[in-house]
Amino acid sequence: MFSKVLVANRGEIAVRINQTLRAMGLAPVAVYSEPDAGAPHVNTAEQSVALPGSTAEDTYLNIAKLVQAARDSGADAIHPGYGFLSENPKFARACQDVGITFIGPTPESMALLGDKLRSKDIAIAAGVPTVPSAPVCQPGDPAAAEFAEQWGFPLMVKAAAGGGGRGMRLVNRRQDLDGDMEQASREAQAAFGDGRVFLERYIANPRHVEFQVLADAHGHTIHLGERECSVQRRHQKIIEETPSPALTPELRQRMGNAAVALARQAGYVNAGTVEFLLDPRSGDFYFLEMNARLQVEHPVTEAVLGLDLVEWQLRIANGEPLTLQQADIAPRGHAVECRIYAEDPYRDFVPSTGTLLRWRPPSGPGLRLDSGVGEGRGVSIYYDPMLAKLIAWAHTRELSLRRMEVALSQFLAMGVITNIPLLRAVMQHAQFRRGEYDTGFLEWNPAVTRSAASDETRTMARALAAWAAQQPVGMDSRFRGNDGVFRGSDGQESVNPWRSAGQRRLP
Amino acid sequence: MFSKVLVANRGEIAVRINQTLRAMGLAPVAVYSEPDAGAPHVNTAEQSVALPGSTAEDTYLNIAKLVQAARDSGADAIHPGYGFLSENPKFARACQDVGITFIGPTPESMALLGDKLRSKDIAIAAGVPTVPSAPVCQPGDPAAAEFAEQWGFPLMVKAAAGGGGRGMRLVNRRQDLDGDMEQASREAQAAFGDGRVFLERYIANPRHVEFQVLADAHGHTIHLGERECSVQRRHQKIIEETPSPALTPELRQRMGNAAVALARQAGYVNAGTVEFLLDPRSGDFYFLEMNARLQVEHPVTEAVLGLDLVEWQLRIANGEPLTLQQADIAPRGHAVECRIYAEDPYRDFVPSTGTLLRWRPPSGPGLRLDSGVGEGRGVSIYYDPMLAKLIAWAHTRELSLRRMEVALSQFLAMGVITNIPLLRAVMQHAQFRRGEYDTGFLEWNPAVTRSAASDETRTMARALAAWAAQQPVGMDSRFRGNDGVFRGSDGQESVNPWRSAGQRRLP
Amino acid sequence: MTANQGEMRETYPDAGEAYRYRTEAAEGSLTFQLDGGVAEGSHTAITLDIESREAGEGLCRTESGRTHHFAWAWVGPELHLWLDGALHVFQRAETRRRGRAAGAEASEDVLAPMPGAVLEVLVAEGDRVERNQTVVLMESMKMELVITASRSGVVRRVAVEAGQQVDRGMRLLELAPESDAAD
Amino acid sequence: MTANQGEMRETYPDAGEAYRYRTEAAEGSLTFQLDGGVAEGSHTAITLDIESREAGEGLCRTESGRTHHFAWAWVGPELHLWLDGALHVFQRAETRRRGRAAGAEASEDVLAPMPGAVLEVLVAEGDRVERNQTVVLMESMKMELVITASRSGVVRRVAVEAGQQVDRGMRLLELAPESDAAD
Repeated sequence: MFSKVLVANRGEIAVRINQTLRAMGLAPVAVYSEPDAGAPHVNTAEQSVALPGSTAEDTYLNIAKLVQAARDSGADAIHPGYGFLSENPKFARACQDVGITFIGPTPESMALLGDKLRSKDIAIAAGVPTVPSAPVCQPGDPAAAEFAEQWGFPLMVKAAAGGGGRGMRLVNRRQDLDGDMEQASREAQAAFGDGRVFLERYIANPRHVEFQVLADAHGHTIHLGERECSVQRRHQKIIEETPSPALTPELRQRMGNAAVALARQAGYVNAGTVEFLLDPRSGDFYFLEMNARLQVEHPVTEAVLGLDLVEWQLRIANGEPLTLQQADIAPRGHAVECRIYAEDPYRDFVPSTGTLLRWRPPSGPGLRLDSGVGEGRGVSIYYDPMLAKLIAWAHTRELSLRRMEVALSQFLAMGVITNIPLLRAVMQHAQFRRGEYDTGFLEWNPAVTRSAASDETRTMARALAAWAAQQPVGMDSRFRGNDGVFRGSDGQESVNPWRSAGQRRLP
Repeated sequence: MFSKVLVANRGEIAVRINQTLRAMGLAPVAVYSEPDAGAPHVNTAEQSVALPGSTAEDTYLNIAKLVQAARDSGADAIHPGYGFLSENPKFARACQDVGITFIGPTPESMALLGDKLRSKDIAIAAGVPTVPSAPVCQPGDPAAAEFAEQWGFPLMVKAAAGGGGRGMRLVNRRQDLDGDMEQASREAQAAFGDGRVFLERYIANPRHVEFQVLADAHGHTIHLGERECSVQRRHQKIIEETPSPALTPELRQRMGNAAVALARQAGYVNAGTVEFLLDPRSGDFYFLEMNARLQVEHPVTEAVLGLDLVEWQLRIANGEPLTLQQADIAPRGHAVECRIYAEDPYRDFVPSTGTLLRWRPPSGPGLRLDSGVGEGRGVSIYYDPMLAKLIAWAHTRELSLRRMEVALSQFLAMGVITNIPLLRAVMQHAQFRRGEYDTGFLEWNPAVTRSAASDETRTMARALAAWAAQQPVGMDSRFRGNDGVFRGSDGQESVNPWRSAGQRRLP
Repeated sequence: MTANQGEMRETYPDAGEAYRYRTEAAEGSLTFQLDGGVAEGSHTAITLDIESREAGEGLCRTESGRTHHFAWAWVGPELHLWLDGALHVFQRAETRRRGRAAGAEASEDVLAPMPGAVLEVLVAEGDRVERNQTVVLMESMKMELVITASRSGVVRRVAVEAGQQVDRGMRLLELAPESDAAD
Repeated sequence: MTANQGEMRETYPDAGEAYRYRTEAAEGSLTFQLDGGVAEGSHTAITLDIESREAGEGLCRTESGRTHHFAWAWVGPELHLWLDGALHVFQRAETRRRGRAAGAEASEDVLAPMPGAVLEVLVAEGDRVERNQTVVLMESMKMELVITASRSGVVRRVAVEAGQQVDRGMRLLELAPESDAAD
């Protein structure tokens, strides 16, 4: 096994990887940008390397700096987490070149699966259903018109090198086809340096169901069941659960087999996720893409299976055989994950920055928190606004949703605006509770993105605000001796300019 | 099902019961003493009733006040937690008398099992091995001398009404027998109002292994596997784990069957725990006592079985049948629990009081925290000094112990002295890691109760203390706007008497 | 018994009109009463028991016994109140009015509506701009933001440049006061 | 480069002798050097990078790159330092000496060694007590504590009564100064 692993990431996923590394007796090495000095992902590492700079480009996306940091710190492996360079074949290759193990698939697999068209070819070769599409074509191509003729509108134009919604457009009318293709191509060129686009049939209001796959270097591949990720805002998942309320055992088996067949066909090694669109009406499913990395929502799979996916990533990268058999995969209970974002759910999900004046997450039976922040830390504009993930497990779906809802109502976060009230509203929503939802959930239910405070609650809030506005701005007890006397740094008493904020009852 | 349940307890167990009640859609009602105003167990309830007074006697042990609080708040059931009145038949009967369901066994079962001699008779009737003993006898009784003759010294003198080590004495020499019996009888009279004592064979260095039992009101009784609780200080458990490293599958089955037989013999209903002493050399086990309540260490059982014991307590108290069969009980992985106490592990476990200036528990995969405190709260002299319980789960014992050890090293608690370094030292101890330990573990390994800081760590601590002593005593960011300017309660800028404690690098 | 009164305004989650209120406090209990018809809603009064020992955190109980956990903090002139998992933001009405009055007399700023990076500044100092004219392009969280002028006027100052990271509320441009423009 | 020096004493987990030290700080790096042979141990110097943004919390890195999380807080005159899960308590040596010098001149207190309840006070004001004589019985966490006089003398004041709850360090009795007793 490796002895020291550099985690080329930040935030909750770096903390989470550190936890597993330390539990396995491996030393995690953190890297960090200037705004991340003293961040939880550094505190939980055993060693750390500062990366000069603040932007992602200068730090967590800088291959040369990361490889140098790994060499300087003596790391023999690199875990990329998700996002940043996790699916960048150049990074994986740069690690290989200096003899450092990249915890993930081969650069070749990554390049293959990162190309939407080539990955589609693999799916077809593996006998996995894909969304009908036209090959790469130019605006004005007869192939494009022919495809539109066959499948009708609306249809999708997508970037071959795509991802994250860039270079992707919904074409509603025939007369928009050429213009939309041109625009998508320009966007794709700008984003990926590759302007190739293709057309695809549009699946209206699908559900997003994905299968976790594990494959070792000895040809053994299994799946770990599905995750449903249909509650999304701006094409980004915010709530995930397993098992999916949309699958029958028969459908689960077919989709799982398809995921394994596809991973085998791609020669895939390590942990990966095969994403499908599911048409809940027909029960048809279509291959969407395969993510060649650890997924944000992997903890729900861990919760029902009692596995540590990062541990398996490390073992597989170390050449160990995957000792789990498909028959061993027996999920227990139900798990749901909520992504806690610093963003305003009532203002179009605008990111919020500031200082976390309070950060008191809930805890208790069935709850797991993966957090990348702490009280007193700043939330900057530089990186993704996800602060933490809360995972609730219970033996039934109903109980896991209620556990989550209770925990969200107890999640004390102040200083930035968070999406916690939105997540809570979803947990309480009758459609969601019944499991009847698709990727359009937030659009179908705009009330969820409006504040739902009752008149009584508003009056209570006003009363408490009136009360709080009369309180002295206190000093934190941690700067006060237990006797209530304020002391300067020399331990001597000092004048307290505010009244004590300690024991007090109304006035 | 009930609609409102009063939780007649405080601290972590009350919070934990609140969590389950709310997840089940039942309204928890908290009670609280004066020092507990605003405590987490009140914050997490939906309704609350203040109990005038500070001492346990005036509040959480006051049957009349508790029953009145339940009636006033409209609660239809009471959950007693553990400790306080949880095994007091009078309390259970007082609830019954006013038509409030007591979540636990009948008063009759409690009275029966609370009597050490009667519970021993039940064990014998159920065919469960017990420690050989003499019947209740007076100092100077021929029966006492005869028993001593038969079994030799050392032997134990115990109070019939006993518990918690009171009225219990180890008799080392024949000439001490009468004196020790007299002293134990006096103690027992003072503590329980019942001076009856008896003699028992002394089992040297046993392991403490207990079985969780569930029984419904329809005659169906099962066990949920064992917990090993051999790491104790002053006869109080501090670390518990399941499965026990001391049990073979065969022994587990025999002990589990014995636990179920005993519970059946006692006509026991609800969740209970049958405690055994296990002689690790001979493999013999002996019934110790049955605890007629939820146990502090129940979360390790929940972790490996994926059950919620409080949920089952409620269902059983509601008359529902226990739908689990013995064959369903299939533990997965390994779980360990550490009790976090406000006490000094290096000074004879003296309790520590003060204000929790920092309380930043670790979180992440496989971790559960049941906490009854929060940052800024006081830890008073009035109640038990247990602050929280940390539970680590993993698929192997080795990994769960390492997860626990890592989490303990990240557990930031300041303001009171805690036993966290001791717990960490046990997790690192080779004997404990091998699973070779008994109730004498701390006595055999006094080094664990001494600070183990290396010279390098001490020098680092000194350097950081020198650095910290030069820092200004800062003001907490929560009283500062995000622009770094201090403001008074009217939102206007005010003079900051200390330099900002915000962004700063070494001078 | 301590009586008090004030005027506040909610700014989050829903921005509301200013309202006046009166409070009476005695023996751990607070009675709050909306004073004047400025605030909507059917509940205009409430009585709460309030307990608070930690700085910035407390618990209140309604007359029916229901218990609510709350916390508060000042963020600049804003009073952030957390109640049962949701955030409510208030300002003293005076504060807000003062800010406004000052703004009307001085030049007008074009502010960043969210944190992000400036992609392009489309105007220069001294340029005349029309209402709704695009003046700055920003990128934030993979979205492009088009910042337009809220009124016609003359650009007095450009405060940012392309590539710069900006926080929410940061000034991008300054428009000369109306009076200047009119001159 | 900023140079500094001081004198401290560890009081927890192991109470140690006072030691003098020098520090030099520059560019985020601190060099610490024990100054004089008063402190035991083979490591007498260390250089650390220190980063601290939150009040009372930070991270340090040794020259080998190892990273350590730390936090600190003043608890009365004690500096509590949390380092990788363990607590270390320090006092400025001056503080401690001052306290001691003052104590020696005044009367001597018998203090509660831990929090708990007073069971019985076995002496009265004016009583003459001998060294090691039991003066108070306390109960704490189910244990009985026997409090004895640390020297012979006369009880000047009894500060507690049976049944009273006391905190650690609270005065139980006051013995008259030695000089008084000798008179």
